[in-house]
Amino acid sequence: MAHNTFYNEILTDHNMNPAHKYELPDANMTLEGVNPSCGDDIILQLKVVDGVIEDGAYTGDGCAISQASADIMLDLIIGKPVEEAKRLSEIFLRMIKGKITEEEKEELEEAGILEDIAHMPARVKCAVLGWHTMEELLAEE
Amino acid sequence: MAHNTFYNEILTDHNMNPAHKYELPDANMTLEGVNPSCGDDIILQLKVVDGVIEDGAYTGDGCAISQASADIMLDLIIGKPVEEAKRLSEIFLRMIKGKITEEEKEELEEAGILEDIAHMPARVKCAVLGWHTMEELLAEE
Amino acid sequence: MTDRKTMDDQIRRDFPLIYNHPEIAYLDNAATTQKPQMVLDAVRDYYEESNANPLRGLYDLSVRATEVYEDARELTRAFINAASTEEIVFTRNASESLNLVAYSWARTFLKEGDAVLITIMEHHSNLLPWMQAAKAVGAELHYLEVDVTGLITEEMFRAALTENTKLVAMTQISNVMGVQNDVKTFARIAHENGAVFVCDGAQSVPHIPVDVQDLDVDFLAFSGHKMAAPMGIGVLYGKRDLLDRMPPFLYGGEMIEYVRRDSATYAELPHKFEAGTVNAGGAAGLAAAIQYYQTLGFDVICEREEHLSRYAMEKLSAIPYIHILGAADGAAHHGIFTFTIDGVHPHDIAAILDEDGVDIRAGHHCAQPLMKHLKTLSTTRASFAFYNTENEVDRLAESLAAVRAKMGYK
Amino acid sequence: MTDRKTMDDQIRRDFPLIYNHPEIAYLDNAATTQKPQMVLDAVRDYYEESNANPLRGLYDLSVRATEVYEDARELTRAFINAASTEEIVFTRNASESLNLVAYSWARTFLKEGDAVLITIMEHHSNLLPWMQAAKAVGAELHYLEVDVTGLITEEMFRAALTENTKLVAMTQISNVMGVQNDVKTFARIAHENGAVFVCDGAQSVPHIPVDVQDLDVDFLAFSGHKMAAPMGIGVLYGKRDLLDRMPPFLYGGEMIEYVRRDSATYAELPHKFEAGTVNAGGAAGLAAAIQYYQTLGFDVICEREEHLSRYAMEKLSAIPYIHILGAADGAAHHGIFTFTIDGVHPHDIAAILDEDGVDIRAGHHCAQPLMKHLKTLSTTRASFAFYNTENEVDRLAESLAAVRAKMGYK
Ligand SMILES: Cc1ncc(COP(=O)(O)O)c(C=O)c1O
Ligand SMILES: Cc1ncc(COP(=O)(O)O)c(C=O)c1O
Repeated sequence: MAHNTFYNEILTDHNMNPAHKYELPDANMTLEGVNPSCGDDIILQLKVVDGVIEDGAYTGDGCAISQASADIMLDLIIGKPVEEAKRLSEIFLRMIKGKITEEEKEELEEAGILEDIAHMPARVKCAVLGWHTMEELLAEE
Repeated sequence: MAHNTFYNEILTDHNMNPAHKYELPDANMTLEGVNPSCGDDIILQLKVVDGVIEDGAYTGDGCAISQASADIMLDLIIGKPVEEAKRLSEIFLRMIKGKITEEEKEELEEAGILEDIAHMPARVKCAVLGWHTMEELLAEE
Repeated sequence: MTDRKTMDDQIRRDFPLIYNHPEIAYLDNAATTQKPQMVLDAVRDYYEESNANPLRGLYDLSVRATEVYEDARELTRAFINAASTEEIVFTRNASESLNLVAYSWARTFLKEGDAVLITIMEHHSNLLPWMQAAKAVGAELHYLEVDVTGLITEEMFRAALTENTKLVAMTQISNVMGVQNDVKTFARIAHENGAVFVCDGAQSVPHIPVDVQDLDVDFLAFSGHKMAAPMGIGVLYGKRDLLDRMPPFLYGGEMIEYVRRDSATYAELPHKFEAGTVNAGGAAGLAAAIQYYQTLGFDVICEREEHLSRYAMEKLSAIPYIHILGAADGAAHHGIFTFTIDGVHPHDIAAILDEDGVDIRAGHHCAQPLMKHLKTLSTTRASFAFYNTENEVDRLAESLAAVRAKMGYK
Repeated sequence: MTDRKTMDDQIRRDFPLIYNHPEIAYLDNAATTQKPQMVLDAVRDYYEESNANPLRGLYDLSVRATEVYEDARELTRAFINAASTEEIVFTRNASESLNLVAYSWARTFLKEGDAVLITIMEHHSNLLPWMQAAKAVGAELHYLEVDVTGLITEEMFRAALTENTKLVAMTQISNVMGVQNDVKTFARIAHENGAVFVCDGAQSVPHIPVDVQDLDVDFLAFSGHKMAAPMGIGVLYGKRDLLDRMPPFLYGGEMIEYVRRDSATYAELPHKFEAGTVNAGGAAGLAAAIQYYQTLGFDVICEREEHLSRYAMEKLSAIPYIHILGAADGAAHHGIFTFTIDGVHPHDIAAILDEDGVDIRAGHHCAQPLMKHLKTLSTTRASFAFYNTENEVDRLAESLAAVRAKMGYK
């Protein structure tokens, strides 16, 4: 049951040097997501034009998992159509429940490193915070 | 821990054929004693003249132990001075707690058969009902 | 017959107290049951391998403790077929479960002039909480009367409802007469009348399959200790939309979302109703007990208990001077036989039987209004579980047959 | 030093989970403790030799169960030096004990315009029940503020009281800062002010000798599971004259005297407050835990915990970027160290330590108002019991020292 490598370089790097952690001036969609039980907090901003996520960013406070997961998510979905982002998010959330195939995992690219969170139930909420926030935001369309 | 002989002849006889279970027409003291938890109920009547218990009787409902104990008590105390009855009652109540000498037990005569009630905590209240009622009654003097 | 005896032996071997004490015929199962080895092992195993404060810790041991606890909830959900684990609240016992509903639902949603309907056969735990809640809000407490057989017909139930009846609380199986109430029908009628239906499952869940969705009751309360689990763990099932609208009952750690100086918001179901450190050890024991029940199966449990009931009715009713409360049909008793013997006080009966190693209960069985209604102060009760045997019924009957002679009757 | 190590080994051998899992450094003792063999044995022994429904049965087994249960009460009484067993109520946990007082005492005796004084360092379980009770009766909830060391002086306490203060609820030891409040002095002052004093002993009873008569508190609440006993059993001590005047809290079996259709009278103390089937198995475990404490002795327990506290303070404060809440003096912490590390979220700290087998807690520690007051959202807490060792402190310190590097700091 050792998860010796959970805080690996990809994760810590996204946390320490996030690519998308700033305010997005030309965002046209914004939503705050909060984990009441642990205080994680993310404000997700997207710029969606003609059904495509042209840009995205986030600000917030929280553990490395919640912050890095949001950053990794933005890496994955920026430039993709909304429908594709929703599809990937669905795969990601299924991964957390331990129910995806190897091919699906590959589609998630770096987000695949969060697979083992399934063994850390207390952290699942952290890992999915950004993704749930995005789903809610895109559902608003 | 077998108390095989607890319902012995002395006990059952006092229960089935009580010597003192009736209403005492010339009683000058009457008190009802009740065990709320099991419903035992005794109305004790005494005729006390010049500090001597000249006569006594009881009526009531309850288990064999409560009824026989009252009958045995009256056998013991009728004809005795109030102070002597109080003294015997004190010995009886101490016996139930398992703290008397052999000589003291002999003073209690038949009441000594209730000694083993100490091993049946749920029945202690039944055994002492009559005695407590008498103590209260005599304390009123 | 050999089959039954073999099964007897197999089952009894699972229960250390019973197996190691053949001198005892334990027939007070409606009060509490004995515990199988696997339940005791599960509790011990929890403390030796997984103990930590569940729900909050981020470390492995706390995760394991949480799993044990939440797995027990899922097993419990499946056992009574609740729609969701959010509807399963762990409490200390059935009494606390019923108090939770009385404090949180009844005191919030009942108003002056409303009526609460209970039956005269209720256990004090399904009576006093409603009496007090009714008093607190100015509602009335109505009793549905029963005759000596304990049967409640649809007609009787309809007649007892009024347009003001907003809550009905009823036991599924009486702890005195063993009679089973047609909870499914009564819940439907109560709902048509706009009332919430609380089912006291303390005596039913351990003995018959209970499906809360099929019965469509709004709340169901039961205790682990009456079904082979340890003491200190009980269950409240509640329909999610009702639980959702109810305020918390006990306040403290684990049941909150945000706490500010002057206000607070509360955790999601079911945690909203579980204040303070939970009883994960007890839940582990309850889970094992449910697994024990599932392995044995209600087919077997019901068959055995029904057989014992018929057999006991046959043996007991042959004893002179005995009067058994409730139905004449043994199978209708669900293992519960409450009786009196002419001329012998129930306490003396129990004490004399104790001298023979036969453990039965005497008193008011926490149902004083019923006792009064049936015009008796106190009675004696033998109650069977699936691990009891014909031989124990025989011992009971023999002991009882001798009671009057021992008391000096000729 | 060899003496200490020998003692370490002796003690740890008593705790199966600890002894069988040397890979785990269990440092979340303020949340719940591990259980010694003799406690697990006592629970099992109860179920294998004495299990029945206590208090009512007339047969031997029920008498034995009653003895186990009431002996536990007597041991508990002696442990906190209560005047009488009537003052010892068994509950599920400290939270329930506090809710009992809040429902039964506070909602009965507090009036509009009265004030309840608590401190900002209270655990949610000693905060929310008062917040709700105050709201229900229209009383005010006042907070006594503390600075970062957590110290409450007599002056501060006097200043926080008003003539309307009718109830003071205070923890004896903070579960966040480990600071000990001078409950004896504050109880005296509260009494002079005409207020009732409720002491939350959840973190003190397991760690220091507590004498309720010496402290002269009116109520004391604590949990078995934080002092080596099983989960599911807690204690409320209350002064007899207060308990006597309080209405019951939970209603049901075992807590009554007479029940009539529309009214009831209640059993004597302490049974009046123990509705439904009691947790005799849990009480057996608590009794064994108390005996374990008594055999080891508070001399040894306090010496060991104080030693660990000093040692931990020395090791932890040497780590760069760490900030420890509360006093600078290790001994003032009673084994509780709550801290932050710059740039690393507490949840990540706990998760990284878990990877090293070091079990600590992260979060708000059920004290959100205190966290806010101290201007932090969430912190990390290591908490020691007498069975912890220097070696475990070393493991904690080493793990913590590596956290920032693991998170990518250079
Ligand atoms: C100071 C304090 N009070 C009360 C409690 C509540 O104890 P329990 O969760 O056992 O009810 C705790 C434990 O978490 C505590 O630390
Ligand atoms: C019908 C019924 N309801 C409720 C209860 C209360 O159960 P507990 O004492 O476990 O709370 C009992 C058990 O005595 C019972 O028989």
